[in-house]
Amino acid sequence: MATGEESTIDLSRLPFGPGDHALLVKTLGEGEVQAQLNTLGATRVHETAIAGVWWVTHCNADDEVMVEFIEITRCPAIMLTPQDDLQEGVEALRTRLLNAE
Amino acid sequence: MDAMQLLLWARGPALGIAFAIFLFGMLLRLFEIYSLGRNKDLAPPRSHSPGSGWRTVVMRSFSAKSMLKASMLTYVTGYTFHIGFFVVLLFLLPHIELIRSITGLHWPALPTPFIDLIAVASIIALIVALISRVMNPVKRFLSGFGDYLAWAVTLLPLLTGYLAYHHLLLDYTRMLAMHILSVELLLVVIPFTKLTHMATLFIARWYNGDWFARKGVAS
Amino acid sequence: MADETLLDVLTKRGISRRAFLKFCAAATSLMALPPSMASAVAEALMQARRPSVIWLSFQECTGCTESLTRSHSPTLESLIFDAISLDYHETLIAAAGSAAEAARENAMKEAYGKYLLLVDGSVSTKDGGIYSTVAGKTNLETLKEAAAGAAAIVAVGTCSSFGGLPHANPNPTGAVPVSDIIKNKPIINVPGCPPIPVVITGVLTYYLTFGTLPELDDLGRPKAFYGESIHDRCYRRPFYDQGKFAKSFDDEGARNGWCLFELGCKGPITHNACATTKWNQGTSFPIQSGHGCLGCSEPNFWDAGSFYQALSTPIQPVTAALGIGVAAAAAAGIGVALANRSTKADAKAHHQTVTTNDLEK
Amino acid sequence: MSASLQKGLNALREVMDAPIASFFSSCVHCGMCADACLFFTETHDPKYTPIHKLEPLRRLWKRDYTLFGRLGKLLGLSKPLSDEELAQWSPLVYDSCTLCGRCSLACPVGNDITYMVRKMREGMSVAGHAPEGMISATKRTIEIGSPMGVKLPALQAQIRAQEKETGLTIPIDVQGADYMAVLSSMEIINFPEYLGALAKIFHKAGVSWTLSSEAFEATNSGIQIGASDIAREIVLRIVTAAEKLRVKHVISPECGHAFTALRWEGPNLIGRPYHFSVVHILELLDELRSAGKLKTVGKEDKPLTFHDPCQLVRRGGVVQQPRTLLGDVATDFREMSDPGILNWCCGGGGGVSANERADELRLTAFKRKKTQLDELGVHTMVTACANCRIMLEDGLEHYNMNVSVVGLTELIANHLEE
Repeated sequence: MATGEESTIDLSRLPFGPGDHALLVKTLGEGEVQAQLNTLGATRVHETAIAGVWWVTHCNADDEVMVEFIEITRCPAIMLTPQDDLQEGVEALRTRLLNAE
Repeated sequence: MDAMQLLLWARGPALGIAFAIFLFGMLLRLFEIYSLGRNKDLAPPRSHSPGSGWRTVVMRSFSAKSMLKASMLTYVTGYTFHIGFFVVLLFLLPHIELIRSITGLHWPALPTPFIDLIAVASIIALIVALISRVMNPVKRFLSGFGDYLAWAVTLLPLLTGYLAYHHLLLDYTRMLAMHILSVELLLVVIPFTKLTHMATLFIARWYNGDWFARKGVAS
Repeated sequence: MADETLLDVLTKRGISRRAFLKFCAAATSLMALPPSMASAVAEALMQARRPSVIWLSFQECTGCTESLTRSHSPTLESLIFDAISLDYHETLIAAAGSAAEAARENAMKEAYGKYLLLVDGSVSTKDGGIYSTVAGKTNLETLKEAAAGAAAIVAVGTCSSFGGLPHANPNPTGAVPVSDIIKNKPIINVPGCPPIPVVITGVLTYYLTFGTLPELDDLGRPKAFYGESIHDRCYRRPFYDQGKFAKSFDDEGARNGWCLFELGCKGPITHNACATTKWNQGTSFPIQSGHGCLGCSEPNFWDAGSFYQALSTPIQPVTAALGIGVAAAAAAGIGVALANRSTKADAKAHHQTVTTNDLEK
Repeated sequence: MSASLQKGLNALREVMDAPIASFFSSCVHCGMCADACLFFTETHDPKYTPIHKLEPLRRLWKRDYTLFGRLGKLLGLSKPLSDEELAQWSPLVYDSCTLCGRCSLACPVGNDITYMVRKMREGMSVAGHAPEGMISATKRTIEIGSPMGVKLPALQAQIRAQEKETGLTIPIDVQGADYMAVLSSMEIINFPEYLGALAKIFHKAGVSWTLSSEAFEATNSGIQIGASDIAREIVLRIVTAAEKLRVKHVISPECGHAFTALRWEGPNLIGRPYHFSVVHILELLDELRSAGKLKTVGKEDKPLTFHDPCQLVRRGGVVQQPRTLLGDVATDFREMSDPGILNWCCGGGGGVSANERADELRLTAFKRKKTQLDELGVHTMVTACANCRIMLEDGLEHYNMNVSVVGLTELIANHLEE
């Protein structure tokens, strides 16, 4: 908290026994925010009931879970708009507005 | 010789060799003992006697009070080590499985943390016994290379077993190999040191008990 | 094709930066690296060259190939799969016969010194390796030839890593692992029978990303996946520690998920990632399904005693040895018994009745 | 004068048997036999550790009777026993061992160390390493008939004296009597009252008994020195005389090793069971008492204790009888610490009393008995072995303790109903 340091836990590295995973999901619960990214298959992000504890699930094209992370952060990096996309965004907006009418 | 090969050798041929030498040495000693025979006792034994050879075989493990007082440390370390050693050997599940695979006999195991505690007590008893063997004038006077060798080969299995169970010092595969090899070393050394007592003491106690019993004394 | 960087491939496919970030995060997890390494992975992936890969199959059962290919049909990894240019794989290649041979020659010539050589199956060496010959050329020659131009070799599966089933007693073909033949090339052993698919791709991704070998243990296995034993990461470990063991495969203990030590589990001496990475996308692994670990990622596991006998039991029955011991004891015993009796009889014979004169010198 | 190392080693090879082999295979050098032996507890000298006294015998067993010992001998890895070594071991095997048997009771692996010392003496004696005192005592017994040189006339004089004293006739050479009594020469010379006590008791109890002019000496220095052939000759005298008189029982007197020699070793020495039974005087008194033939009157009022003679109690099994008998004649009977079969030796048995070389060591060892007596604070110490009595009196005098020593049979006789 003090240093604002963020950390990520790779769930696929933990020796879950049967039922442990579901227990973790239940324990952390659901928060206010849910998001879905469609990049190389779906990526579902939601803030758990504990503020600052985010659950990020990357799936592939078949919606099979590839990897799951628990991120302790104000907002998972994957959600933020990449810096370079912003520049490209400006031109894209200008051209889109030009062709709007 | 990587850890796995060492373990496979220890669990395989080495175990056979060790058992063969152990059995050879112990049976040989039985031949050496019984080949000498014993004169029949012509003196009529007492008609009824509180003692017997078999009684002494069991009861000599328990000391008379005054003997206990006279050699308290020897008794306490002796009891702790021997009881500990046999509880660990006979009630830890992996050992029961080993015995089952050779003899077919098996019985319920005791909880592992309990065995672990007893192993520690047994190790401590052995270390105290060594200190006593070196410090006590009589024991030091009596002791030779054989005594210290017997002590070392007896301690090693307990120590390596403890380290293996707690995954200490070496990785488990190598430490388990060390544990099994140390047991094999013990087996091989037994017939050539005072460790033969594990079998011959029952013979000795029977003879001793029988003589005392014929005279009407329970020993 | 082989000199493009991975990023070129991705941008050509119109992959967004977020997609690339997702890809790096997944790759980091795949390589069993801590999530904090994701940025370093991204860094490396930027300029990672797409290595050419040649897959040679020798005395193998195609289990490893199946393990890698089938379970990862069109998924994220397939992207990685596409990222490497698999130039030669006997099973997957469309061509056959001399055309297939030509394809391999060509692949080797083109990326000579730079391609990654993947091998599954052990190599027969007895009688010059005649027992495993393809198109008139023994696997031994093929391996040496292919290894010469390889930048690094990945031995996929216990057969190529440690000799596996063909190497098991009595090993008629003189099967040996790759590391016994090739001494001058960096080799990564990825044992398992078969290895976990994710582990194979993880190792490939690592090499693809960083172009170097991951940290290896004394048996040449990546520590990221083989550093710890199954036992150390097994969720049933508390039961082992308490001494709660299943006695049969469907007794009360087994149903309660107790430790399978008594049923032959070799977890304690087996180094692999089954307990964490698990199989079939993290669904389960042998112990979780109620069966003991076979120790399939360790050398000579086929000869390490019954899969259903506890780890503490001897590999082969000791009854023969006991017999020898008893026989030898009987022979020596009778010998020394006779000697003892004669020594004692001799002493009795030399006994002169003792009188008071015999008490002083 | 033909003792030799060769004969000694041959004797040791001859006596080796399965028990000894099992004992040497079992000793774990735990030192507990030392804690049970008064020669160690009172000197704290490790060389008096009982099992150590058998080191030469162990080496001979190892070299001659084990496969690897024999191989070692062939390869010259082990040194043979030397005469110097046996000489060096003589004080350990004789002076510091009364064959009391306490170590055999203490040994956790059950080694009968006393048995082995007895066997080792078979070799030591013919190797010429028995103590001077014991050799001359043995010679006197063989040539004169008793270790103290007592001849028949001396016995007859004592008989007349005791007949005058008791007014009773002491039968001698009576054919077909039930019991034949034998005496230890110490009783004839030091404690003639024992003979009078017998006369009074047997007269009172109507026991038909006799002495034998051909065999009145009960002691057997043969078994103490460790020469079975000599022991056989000595015990055969009693057996022949008893079988000639056709008695039913022979009474072993108040003497420790005499009981062991006659009751337990005799049949094995002569190679056949006797045609009579051997009964210790205390066993007989106890039988008479329970048969109501031994009424006593009055009790000793001063506190007294009982010293258990090792050969009679621990090595003979006569444990309860002395207590029952003392119960009738004592009000304040106090058991010593470690009573009965765990008793501590008087320090003089097993031939040590005849071995002047051991006198100083014996008196040092007596401190164990002194400690027991000091704890108890008794006026009288009763015992049932003439040799013990002499050794106890000698010790008490040495440490000027005023405790009087009396024989149990004598004590009973003094309390007989008139």
